[in-house]
Amino acid sequence: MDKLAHLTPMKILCFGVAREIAGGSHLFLDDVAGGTVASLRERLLRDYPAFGELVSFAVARNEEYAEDTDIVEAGDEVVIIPPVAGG
Amino acid sequence: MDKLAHLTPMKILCFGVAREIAGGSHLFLDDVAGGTVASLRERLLRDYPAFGELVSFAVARNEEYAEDTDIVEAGDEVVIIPPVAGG
Amino acid sequence: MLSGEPLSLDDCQSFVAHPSCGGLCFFVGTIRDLNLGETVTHLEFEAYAPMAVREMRKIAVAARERFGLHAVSLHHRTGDLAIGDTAVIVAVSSKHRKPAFEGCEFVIDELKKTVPIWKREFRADGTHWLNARP
Amino acid sequence: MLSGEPLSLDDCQSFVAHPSCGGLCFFVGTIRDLNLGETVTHLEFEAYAPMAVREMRKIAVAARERFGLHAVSLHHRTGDLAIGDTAVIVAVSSKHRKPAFEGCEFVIDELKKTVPIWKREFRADGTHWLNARP
Repeated sequence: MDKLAHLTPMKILCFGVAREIAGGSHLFLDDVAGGTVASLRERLLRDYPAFGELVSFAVARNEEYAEDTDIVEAGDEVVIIPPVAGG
Repeated sequence: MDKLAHLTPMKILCFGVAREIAGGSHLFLDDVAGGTVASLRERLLRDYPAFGELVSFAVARNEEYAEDTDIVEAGDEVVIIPPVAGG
Repeated sequence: MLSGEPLSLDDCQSFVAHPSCGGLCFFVGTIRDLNLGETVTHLEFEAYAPMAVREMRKIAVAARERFGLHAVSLHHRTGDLAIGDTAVIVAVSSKHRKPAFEGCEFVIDELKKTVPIWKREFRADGTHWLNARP
Repeated sequence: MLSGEPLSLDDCQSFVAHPSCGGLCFFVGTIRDLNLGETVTHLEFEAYAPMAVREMRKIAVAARERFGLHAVSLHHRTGDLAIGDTAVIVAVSSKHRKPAFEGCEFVIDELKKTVPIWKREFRADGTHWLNARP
């Protein structure tokens, strides 16, 4: 685990209602790399309580749905996936 | 019941394999008007035994499927309906 | 509808589409190159036209009522068809998708049971009226 | 496939049709004028494009394997859509009709569960991201 990556804020992409909550197409969270997806979700809910008002949201890591136990690595593409509504 | 109609041979339309069995687009059966569809079926099997080799066949009377107990009237449009195969 | 001319999926879509409908389901039945392991060269559809149209209309009405559909379109070809040609198009529209699927499947299932249309297959070993003999 | 341009049913048919297939099933999802009793003026679809395409491909592969389909085509619009516009087209082809219906319904059901596409409804009372809030 790279100490510097750990400290660098991580860019998290936001779509749909997440973009509205974040106030733009992405947000930054620090202290995220090296931790679990579950802890990222907690950080997000603490810094942006409006995410708690959604029905649910998932997290994608490198274009795949992530499990809560997955580790977020520096350099990952991390995306907040609010409830989908295609079709 | 019109005695004359009873004696006039009835024209019965034939489609698909029935046309092949009849050797044309129709056949004539006499002594049919005034009787039931069941008796028409019996007559048909007696005069054209090849109909007995089919999986089944229905009879239509005036563009509707007929029941065995229906009475065939003179002037009805009667059609032999071999197993259908649309689609 | 029975038609001696090629069937158009776009025409069927235009007929059933409506602003209140969110789901359209289509079934397209085409001529396969193989049936029961035998190579088919082409097919001929024969219909008892007036009764076929009546039976098709009955099925469309029954499907609309049973599944609460907005519209149903049912087009069947007659005459000579080649491999890959479209024999039948069913199109249905509905507010939601579940009844659209169910209604569309109901229509094609019923058509194959009751509509007086017959299919003659031309193969290397001769011609056969489908479903006729055991 | 994701597209900012209108979707074509004919293109989808051409893609899935094959001489060995007797049954093609299509689902077309269109924009309804009413949702939950509210009048909708238009909609906007936003997608996380690279992941949406991956998820769509996964669904198509899963449907082919699970239902023994010949081919699956899955096209979804992005951008602004008006009432009546086509949002999604699913097309599948199969030897027989039953798996075609089942496979087509499976694809649209799965799309609505997993593909990262979001729908924003514009109504008289403002805009709403669908499914987002209780």
